Amino acid sequence: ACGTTSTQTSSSDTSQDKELTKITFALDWTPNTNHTGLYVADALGYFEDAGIEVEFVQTSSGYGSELVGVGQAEFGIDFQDTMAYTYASEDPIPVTAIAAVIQHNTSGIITRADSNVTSPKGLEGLHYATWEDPMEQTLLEYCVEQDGGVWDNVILDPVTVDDAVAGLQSNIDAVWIYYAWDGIRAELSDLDTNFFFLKDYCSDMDEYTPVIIGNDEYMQENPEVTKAFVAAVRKGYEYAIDNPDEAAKILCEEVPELDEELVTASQEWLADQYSKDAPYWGYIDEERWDGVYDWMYENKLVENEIADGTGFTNDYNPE
Amino acid sequence: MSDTVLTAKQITHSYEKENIIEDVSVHLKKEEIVSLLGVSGVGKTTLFQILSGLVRPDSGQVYLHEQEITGQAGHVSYMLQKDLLMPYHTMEDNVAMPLIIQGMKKSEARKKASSYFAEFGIEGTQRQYPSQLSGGMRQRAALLRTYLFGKEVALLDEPFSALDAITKSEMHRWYLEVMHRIRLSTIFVTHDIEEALFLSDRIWIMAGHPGRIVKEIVLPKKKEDFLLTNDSIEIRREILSVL
Amino acid sequence: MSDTVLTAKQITHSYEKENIIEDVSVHLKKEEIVSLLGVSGVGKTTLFQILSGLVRPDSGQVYLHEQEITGQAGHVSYMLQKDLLMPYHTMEDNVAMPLIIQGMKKSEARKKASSYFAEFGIEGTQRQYPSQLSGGMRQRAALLRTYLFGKEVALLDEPFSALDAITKSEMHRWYLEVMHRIRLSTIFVTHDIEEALFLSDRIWIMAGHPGRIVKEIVLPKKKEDFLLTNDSIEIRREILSVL
Amino acid sequence: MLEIVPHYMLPSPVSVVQAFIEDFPLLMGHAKTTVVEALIGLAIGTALGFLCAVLMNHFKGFYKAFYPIVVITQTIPTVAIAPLLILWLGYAMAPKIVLVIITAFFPITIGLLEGFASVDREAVSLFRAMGAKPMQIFRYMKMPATLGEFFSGLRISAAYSIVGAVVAEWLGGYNGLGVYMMRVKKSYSYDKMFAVIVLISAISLLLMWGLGRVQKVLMPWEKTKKHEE
Amino acid sequence: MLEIVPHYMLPSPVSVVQAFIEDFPLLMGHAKTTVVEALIGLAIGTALGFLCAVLMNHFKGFYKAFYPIVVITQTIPTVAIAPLLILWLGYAMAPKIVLVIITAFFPITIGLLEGFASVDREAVSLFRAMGAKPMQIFRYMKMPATLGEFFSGLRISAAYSIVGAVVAEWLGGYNGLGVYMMRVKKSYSYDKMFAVIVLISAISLLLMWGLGRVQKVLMPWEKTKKHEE
Ligand SMILES: Nc1ncnc2c1ncn2[C@@H]1O[C@H](COP(=O)(O)OP(=O)(O)OP(=O)(O)O)[C@@H](O)[C@H]1O
Ligand SMILES: Nc1ncnc2c1ncn2[C@@H]1O[C@H](COP(=O)(O)OP(=O)(O)OP(=O)(O)O)[C@@H](O)[C@H]1O
Ligand SMILES: O=C([O-])O
Ligand SMILES: [Mg+2]
Ligand SMILES: [Mg+2]
Repeated sequence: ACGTTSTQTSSSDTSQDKELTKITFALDWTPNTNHTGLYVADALGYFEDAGIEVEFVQTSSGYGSELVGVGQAEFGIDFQDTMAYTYASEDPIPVTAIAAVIQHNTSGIITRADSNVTSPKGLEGLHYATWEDPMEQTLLEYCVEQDGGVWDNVILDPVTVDDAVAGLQSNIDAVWIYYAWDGIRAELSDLDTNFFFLKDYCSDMDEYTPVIIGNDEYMQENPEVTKAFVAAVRKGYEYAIDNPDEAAKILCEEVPELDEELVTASQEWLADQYSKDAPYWGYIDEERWDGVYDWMYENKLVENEIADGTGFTNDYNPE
Repeated sequence: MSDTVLTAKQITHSYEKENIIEDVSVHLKKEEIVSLLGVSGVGKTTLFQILSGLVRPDSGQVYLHEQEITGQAGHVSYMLQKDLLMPYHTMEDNVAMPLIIQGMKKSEARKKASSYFAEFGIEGTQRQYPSQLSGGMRQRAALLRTYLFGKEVALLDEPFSALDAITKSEMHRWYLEVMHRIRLSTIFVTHDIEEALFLSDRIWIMAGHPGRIVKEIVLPKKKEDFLLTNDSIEIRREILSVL
Repeated sequence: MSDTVLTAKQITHSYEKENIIEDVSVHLKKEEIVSLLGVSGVGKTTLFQILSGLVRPDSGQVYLHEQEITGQAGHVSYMLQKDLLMPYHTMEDNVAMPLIIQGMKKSEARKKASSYFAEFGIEGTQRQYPSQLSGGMRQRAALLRTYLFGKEVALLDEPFSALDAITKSEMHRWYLEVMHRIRLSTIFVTHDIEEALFLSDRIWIMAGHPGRIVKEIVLPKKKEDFLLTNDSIEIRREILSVL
Repeated sequence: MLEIVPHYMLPSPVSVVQAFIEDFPLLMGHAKTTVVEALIGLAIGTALGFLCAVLMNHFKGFYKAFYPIVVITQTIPTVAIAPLLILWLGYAMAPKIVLVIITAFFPITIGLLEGFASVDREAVSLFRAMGAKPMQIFRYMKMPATLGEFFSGLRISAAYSIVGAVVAEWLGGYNGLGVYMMRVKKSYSYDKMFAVIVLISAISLLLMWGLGRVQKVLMPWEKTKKHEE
Repeated sequence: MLEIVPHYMLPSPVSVVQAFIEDFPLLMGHAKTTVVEALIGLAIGTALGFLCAVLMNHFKGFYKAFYPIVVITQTIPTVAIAPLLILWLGYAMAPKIVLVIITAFFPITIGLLEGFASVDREAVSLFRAMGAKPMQIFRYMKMPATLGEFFSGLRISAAYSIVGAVVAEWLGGYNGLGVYMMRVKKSYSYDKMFAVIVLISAISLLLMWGLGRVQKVLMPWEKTKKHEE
């Protein structure tokens, strides 16, 4: 069970009389350890200290940009690759990434241990569960071929696998997952599995996923709130980096439906990943960001070229 | 103002391009009872549907006094050939329906309707549903409901056909009494010549295909023992010969 | 083997804890016509439902010859008080239904049913739906359907009530002719004493509350002009006094 | 390798019961949101379905214009309108209620239309002869005659209402059984997942049972029908 | 800031038509899959719903045992059974058809049950008097008397069938309008998204229209009813 123990929730009882700025934050899906910093910032009063009151809203996947774009949420979570489609369109959704939650793409391919897969080439002859996304297939193809394999030898099964551990025990051999959640979960299960990170086979295509986005108009009109918000979030993630166990407890307390064992283990692993190789948490490297979009254009995933510098800013999250 | 309450002028009507009744012109006088005789399928019910305004005739007009009511329902009391009690209303509500429709408060309408149940031999069935009653009881309830329409003209399509001799003559007596008291004018369909002779002032005989009023018989005013007179035997013969 | 075809022994039945008919014992002989008279609501239809096996009586038994059929439907031809023509079948199919039920091929059943339509004055309505017919035509169709049940006993609940004098006497003649030809035995409910006198061999009078058979009248065998004899006037008086 | 249900996806009944007991307060909190959404949606959907059917039955032009629209509302997948609903109505109960309304009104409208169409024409004649206005014919004849079809539509709507609210909650929100369900599913807590499914079914059955009772009360004449066989 | 629909989410009709024309062969290919799934699912669902209703109407015990199960099938969210269905049936049409069946059978069962329950008891008496066996009573009386309710249930099922197949396709699959829809949605192609929604509605309307025709043919007696007013 998750979140039965009690930790301090609010460290701050200052400024009771101050009007708090209300903000809605659209999560990309159900709350998980990608969001820990946000919940920590809320629970430990970092937002309140910054004069902000945040309401987290759980959404179905794929609405991040839309919900933030239309202004139903001021901030939210989306992914660099999916945002490319709107930036490449004639009438882009007015959202911009303002902080990277995790520096590197922590996704990869999980297989049963008895398949003896250690790299993308190993997928040849295996059944891979595809959700039939052009980006997904193109990137995986790229990795397989970079690794010296032949993409056509990978058998594509068009199925959305909600549970990789379950999927690997059916006629599926390989599933694309996020290591921090599904990978850790697989480690906790009885099933022996192998896993490799995709970014290790496409160093020129290490996308930011997930990122925090904001509504352009709102941010322009409220730069101070935005900065204060990002700063509080950053403080929350920094806390999670330093105190993974405590952070896991906080997340579990805020979202009692979650499985504590999974959260704790996931948090332990993610602590080192949030700001790995970056000068500070949330930093977005311009070259890497633009490189991803260039790569997507070259691989015909988007119809129009996306100008350099599109879609992100570090302005609200300065050094 | 004449004493004619209901007038039909040159009514012709067809179903599926076949004329059912043709050129029917009749009038009904105040406090008169006219019976309509005719073989099955000749068009009696069709004529009633036109007189009641439920069906607009292909041609011809219907007048209530001087007011044209062709194709306008709701001006006369009409008892249809089927009892048509609603299975989802209690007997009381079924009978009280015309009062409720006219805007009387439900509780009051029920009370009024209920007060006639004994006279109609259906006392105690107020809270029952129609499916729990016998055929004759249902017919009496339908007659009572028609009475509660409260119009000055009543069209009754075989109102007593499901009743035994005793119940029927009770209903006859009640009807004649009410007729005079409330100055009601009536046309009714019957297959019972005795009933026609006993109740009516005039008899219309409908025959032919398409149906027309082929004969009108005016009966003598006073009817005490009339049914046993030679006159009446003559009339019976006449009716049967026309039919 | 006796010539009794249908026997009811000490039938008692109640609705809602109230006895409707009590201790009714009757028997019907081969080729006999018995009419059942009684005031509205006395329990005639209830008795028929029991005799036909549709309703199982609270107590008592029904036998067809020596076979007990209490509560078993399907052994006798039964014409219910309502015509109950199905609105979703054509007239032809409605009438042919008993033949279809007995397993006759649909086309054959239709042909056979259809061949009687003229005799019943409903020729040409084969492909129409019941809602397009007059009340009397529907009743005749229901009678024809009952005839096509083809059982040796027929129970007819007011079979001629919606018919005019002419049509009625045509149907009477047809019925008597058929009766003798196919050796049918019949009980029928009527409110028309003349009809009872004309058609029946015996008359049962049901009266009281709960209803019982309070009187049985055996009519003289030959009926030519019987209705005009003094005998018959005597019987009429007797019936009315009992009712 | 293929079992009927893989053991790792099929928690034991004991663990489901345990999960239910353990999370009981949490479940009840979420259930309250969902039930409120479902009931409000069902109530408004019923009223709307009723209104649609009455208007469509009464005005031929309205029928022709409205029938396709009514069908189209049922053929647009939720995900397609969800972002717009959230855009217009936010993340609280409103968009979920709207989705339940869209689900609920349709079976009611169709059921009632069929009922109205099959009303006995002769009964209509009788009421017209009484001088009844259309509203009175409706109230005293068409409506009671159609109650059966109405309840059959309402049964269908009611069966969909709770799960409709749950699915709507997946679109986004703060609480509700749908939010709970997604979370425990993502946490791979199959015992809790089963517990919430059982709860959803139980609430739905309760609702259906309640409807049955209401129908019995509103249609007392059905009791008096003799039962065949 | 809040427009009714943000311009970037609302493609112009012209671009929707363009998207439709451009992707026409692709759309037709996907549509074929979806229509086949929907029609097979609807056909089997109808048969199953029919069977359920007949059995439930005929055997009291079956009714009591089956009614809750029938309701429960409607209250389990698709996502909860989807993984199992895919596990058992693979990614081709089978699991989608099963999901359409689950959706389709319910309104039919409920509609028919209501119809059977409201059958005229005296008509049953007449048929029993003729010596009709239960199957004959069913065939010659209950069924035609209940056709109206049957079609009202079938209308509801049909309206759900196409979109039901579309939603089922989101679970995964090689083709079908649901697969197409997810793809264009992911790439924020609102013009294509609208084009496919319009197509889904159009197919559904066509199906409903066809049903109306079939009903007219199967219920010829309805034509002869005199119209009031
Ligand atoms: N289903 C039922 N439930 C309750 N009471 C009933 C039911 N059917 C008949 N009765 C009652 O039984 C009594 C006899 O009814 P029945 O129909 O047998 O009369 P009947 O002699 O045929 O009358 P009629 O000449 O009017 O047709 C009536 O008082 C009626 O109210
Ligand atoms: N709705 C209809 N559609 C087609 N034909 C009809 C319709 N209603 C009545 N008819 C036909 O009109 C003719 C006259 O019918 P109507 O009901 O007026 O006869 P009736 O004189 O009342 O007979 P009965 O004494 O049998 O009640 C019949 O031939 C009947 O078939
Ligand atoms: O796009 C990914 O979900 O990795
Ligand atoms: Mg008539
Ligand atoms: Mg009777």
